[in-house]
Amino acid sequence: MLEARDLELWRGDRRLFKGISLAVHESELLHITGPNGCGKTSLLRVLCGLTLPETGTVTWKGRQVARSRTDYHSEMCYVGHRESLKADLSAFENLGFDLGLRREAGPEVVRSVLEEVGLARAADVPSRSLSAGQKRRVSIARCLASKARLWVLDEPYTNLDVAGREFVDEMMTRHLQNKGLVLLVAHQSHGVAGQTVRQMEMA
Amino acid sequence: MLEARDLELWRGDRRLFKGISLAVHESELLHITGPNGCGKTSLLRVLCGLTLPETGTVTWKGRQVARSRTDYHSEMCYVGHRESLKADLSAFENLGFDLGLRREAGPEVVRSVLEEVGLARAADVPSRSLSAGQKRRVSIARCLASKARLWVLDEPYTNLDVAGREFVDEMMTRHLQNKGLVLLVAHQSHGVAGQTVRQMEMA
Amino acid sequence: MWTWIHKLGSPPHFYRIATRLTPWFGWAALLLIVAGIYGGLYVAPTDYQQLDGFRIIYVHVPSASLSLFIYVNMALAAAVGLVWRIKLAHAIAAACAPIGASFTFLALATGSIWAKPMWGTWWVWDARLTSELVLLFLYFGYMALRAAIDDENRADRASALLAIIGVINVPIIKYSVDWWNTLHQPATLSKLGKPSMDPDMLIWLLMMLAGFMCFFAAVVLTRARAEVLLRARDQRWVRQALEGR
Amino acid sequence: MMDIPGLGTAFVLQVKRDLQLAFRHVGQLANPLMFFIMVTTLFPLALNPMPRLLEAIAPGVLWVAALLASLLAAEGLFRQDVDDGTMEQLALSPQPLALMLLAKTIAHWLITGLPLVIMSPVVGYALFLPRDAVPTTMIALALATPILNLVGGSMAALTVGLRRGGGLLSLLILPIVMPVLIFGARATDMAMTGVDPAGALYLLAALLLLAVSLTPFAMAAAMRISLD
Amino acid sequence: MMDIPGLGTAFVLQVKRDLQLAFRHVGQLANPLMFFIMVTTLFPLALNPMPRLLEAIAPGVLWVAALLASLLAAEGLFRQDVDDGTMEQLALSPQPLALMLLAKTIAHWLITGLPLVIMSPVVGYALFLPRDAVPTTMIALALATPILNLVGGSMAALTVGLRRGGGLLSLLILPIVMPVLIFGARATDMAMTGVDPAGALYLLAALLLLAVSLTPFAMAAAMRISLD
Ligand code: HEM
Ligand SMILES: Nc1ncnc2c1ncn2[C@@H]1O[C@H](COP(=O)(O)OP(=O)(O)OP(=O)(O)O)[C@@H](O)[C@H]1O
Ligand SMILES: Nc1ncnc2c1ncn2[C@@H]1O[C@H](COP(=O)(O)OP(=O)(O)OP(=O)(O)O)[C@@H](O)[C@H]1O
Ligand SMILES: [Mg+2]
Ligand SMILES: [Mg+2]
Repeated sequence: MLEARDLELWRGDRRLFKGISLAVHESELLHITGPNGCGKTSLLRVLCGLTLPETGTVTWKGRQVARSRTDYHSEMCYVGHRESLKADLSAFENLGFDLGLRREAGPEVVRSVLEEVGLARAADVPSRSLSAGQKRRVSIARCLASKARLWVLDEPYTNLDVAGREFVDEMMTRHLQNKGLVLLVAHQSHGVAGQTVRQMEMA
Repeated sequence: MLEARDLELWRGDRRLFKGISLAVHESELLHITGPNGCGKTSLLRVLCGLTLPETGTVTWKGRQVARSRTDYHSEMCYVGHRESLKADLSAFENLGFDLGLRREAGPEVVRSVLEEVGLARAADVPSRSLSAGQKRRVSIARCLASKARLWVLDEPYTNLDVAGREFVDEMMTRHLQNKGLVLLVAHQSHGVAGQTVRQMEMA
Repeated sequence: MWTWIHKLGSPPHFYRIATRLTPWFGWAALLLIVAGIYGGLYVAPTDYQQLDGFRIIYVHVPSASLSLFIYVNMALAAAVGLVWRIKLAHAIAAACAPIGASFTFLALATGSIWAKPMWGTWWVWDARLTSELVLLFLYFGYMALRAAIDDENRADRASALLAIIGVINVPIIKYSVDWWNTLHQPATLSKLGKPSMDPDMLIWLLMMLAGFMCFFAAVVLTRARAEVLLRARDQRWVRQALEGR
Repeated sequence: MMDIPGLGTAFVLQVKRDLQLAFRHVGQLANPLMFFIMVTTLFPLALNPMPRLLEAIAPGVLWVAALLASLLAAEGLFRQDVDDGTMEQLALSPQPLALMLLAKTIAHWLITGLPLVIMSPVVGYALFLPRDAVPTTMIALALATPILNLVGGSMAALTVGLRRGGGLLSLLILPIVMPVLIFGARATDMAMTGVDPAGALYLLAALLLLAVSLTPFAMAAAMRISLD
Repeated sequence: MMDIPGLGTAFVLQVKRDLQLAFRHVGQLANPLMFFIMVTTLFPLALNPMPRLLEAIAPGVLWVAALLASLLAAEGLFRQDVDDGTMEQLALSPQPLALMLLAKTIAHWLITGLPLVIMSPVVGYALFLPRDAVPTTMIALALATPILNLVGGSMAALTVGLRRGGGLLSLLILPIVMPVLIFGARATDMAMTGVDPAGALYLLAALLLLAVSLTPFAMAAAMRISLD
């Protein structure tokens, strides 16, 4: 479903990568690894449509992503290094807004997702006061609640405790079972089993 | 050398912890663990002197930290969740400034430390363009170069690749051998061996 | 002295003393103000120049004085709270602010009302008027800062610092008339301030002043009591104190 | 393709969230208003407070204050959203970015511009602005402040990425904003002198229409470049 | 206890770094200056540009513009450092925080205040300020702008923990800064009317001394509270 062909990207006068092609299909997880600064995050941003590559194309269901942004973005959810939270709003309010742009979901949906990621108690604290791991959990809740087909996760395990990491694994497993697609960047190995899991090493 | 007695801290109307006492001596590493949001970061900030506890005292070499800030801070280095980098300055410039406040160190010292943490190539890129792991490495370089006796590390492994995590372990081992003290918060287990390593679990 | 401060600094003790003192101040305020108003309005002789218009002085001057007096009190309490980390002092400072703001407003309002017949306009950009307005802003700033910080501890310390910095402005406000006069247009106030006041007028003014002070004491103690209760809401003595009533 | 909420829903949601954020900080809410009041109270302080003089400069002070207040507020319109990463998520949402940025700007006007408009009679009074000029001034301000916000927003969207071009761009908007100022002040002036100010007001209205229909796309395009 | 670099070294280092940062953004550098120029050029535009009127309001405009420019700049004085975490590290450095914040404020003055002082003759010329008043105005501005920055810095340190405490900030700064404005404008006024302005200037100098010696500690205390 998601396909990239022959991507090349420059940053300053450095070529980050060249000739990268990849494809992710239904119920597949692609785990991208590589040393710090090799360009994993930059690649994900190209795949999301945030960054324009020097050359190459990204297609979703056969249509160029740059051409059909709305369709693509309605089926994709990106969790980046940053948490993308309004510090003055609570987790509940933040998530409510993000979801509101994506699907009709009442407040009870938001509550229950927050509960699921273990934020029942901290849901109404302004997110500036949340701990690092709690903030990460909000990002993950956003992904979980989005009902997006494609998840693009940049180091989702960051700052999570053991239970949190297990939750992410479990959540990805479920997503794959529901015909979802996952693009995962993580330095640690993940805990998703199955033959639909592939790995890609960047230099 | 570092001793805390009977610390209590409130946030909003929630009591984060109470009656926490701990001591770290020469060549010791104290590894603090606990679930997300249990108050580890908050505890570290109290120990650093950034946050005033509700009750309790922190002493360094027998003197109250709040009373002898300069002495304490000249021997302590804190690596927090945030990277504390000026986005417009390069790693070299950032580190140069931070070191300049702590000890007389020429630019060649700064260069060599950056090289040691694997940033030789990225030393002159504005830090806004650095990758997440590279930013983390700058923080670690700051600690390494500070010649501080006490290291307070809040999840130093975050975003680091395998080589980076090994480097941190090795660096802590060396620090302990040099009679240093380490306070470590990390969800993962660390790779420092020896009997001087203790663990503390927060609820 | 020390033990006394510390004893008074303990919330339950303060609460008990304040509860006992409040009614005294309250009744004293009522008596003095009623007497002052009566004296000011009916007994005091009519001013030969301003006729009866001058009688607003009995509200205007005490409230203007109180507006400054309360600020100084607030800053002192804040300083004590900041230096010795006494929460009660912070509670008192916090209790002062709205009262001070009210008196400042009252001084502004009565001044304006007085200004209309005297100067033919409600408002003039004169030093004293402007600096009184600035005092109102100072109070507002203090209250806004408190309101803007969720964490009580931090709100206490931050607003205390602000109150202390703001004290610098008090002498400026107080002596603005003199300073400004030397610099600029002769103040309209000096004409009115006909220094040597008739003792028959003065006594009622002083009575009003004392009444306002007692009123302030009563209100600030009441507010501080509420504040103390609120802050210690989960402690045992609060429950006892409330049940005892 | 999923069923996503309609444009209207998204628009309202965005406006509501920004208002909510503003109301969370009474400070922010009061910001431009405070600024406006400050400018107008400081002036008499710094000048000889003669009513005749104040009256003569009242329209100037009012308009310059309004202009500065809106422009300065615009400067930070998107900065925080970009810094905390929420703008990234907005750009990745299935809603058109132009619409969302327009919504943000309108929320911003409700917070910063509308209070100016509402307060203007009071400020005018303090500066001895003739009473006849007040209604015209209010209408003119109500038309002009959104233009200022929209233009400022486009600038903000660009500068937020081009970290180096800030000053240059504020230089660029000056010529764009000047006609607004001139027509606005002219309208007040005309009303003061008893001339019919309709012409100046129509011109302002036309400028507003132009701004509303063009700037959202400029903002969105600039923002995507900035996020790259 | 380790040998740490002396106070002077640290001070210079901090000033140098802040200047370096500012020069990295030429835009940011030009901002307050731009603002100042904008205020003073927009005024004649919004008014009937009669030299007599302009001359009468010139000192007021100059001073209000200077005050607003420093005030608005104060807003961002520490915000970024707190947001990106460098302030935390500064508070944990072995150098006294009061000194470092003073250094930051001075760097800030060099970037925002000094250009105002240097530009003031030009602006004064544009507003038909009598030539005799120019030197006095420059001296007064040179004395007043650092005070404005120092006071603004203290208040900024207090409010920096509150995201977007902007309006609050001006509410806090205004009352404390008012005397500076009054004495400054008075000095210009005196020079214009041929009175010796020495008294007002001495007063400004005294205020500056007071501010330099007290505000750093207030700033440091406020910052520690904000970081808590
Ligand atoms: C809004 C307008 C006014 C304001 C804000 C104002 C403010 C003040 C202030 C701050 C004081 C000083 C109190 C003290 O030193 O403890 C004062 C005193 C006084 N005011 Fe006013 N005033 C206003 C209008 C007037 C008017 C119109 C009059 C009379 C025509 C007046 C008569 C006096 C007198 C007689 C005193 C006491 C003399 C002195 O202690 O200086 N005031 N006022
Ligand atoms: N202007 C520039 N000049 C030179 N190099 C640049 C420039 N901008 C970015 N880079 C480099 O581009 C790379 C971006 O890496 P990216 O963030 O994609 O890495 P990553 O694989 O996600 O790393 P991490 O594992 O640390 O998250 C970094 O190595 C950075 O140094
Ligand atoms: N105003 C408040 N009201 C209620 N709870 C608060 C408030 N401010 C902070 N907290 C809570 O305090 C805790 C702070 O946790 P801290 O950052 O110390 O956690 P941590 O142990 O470092 O977690 P992590 O492993 O995720 O980094 C969080 O649980 C947060 O929800
Ligand atoms: Mg990355
Ligand atoms: Mg933490």
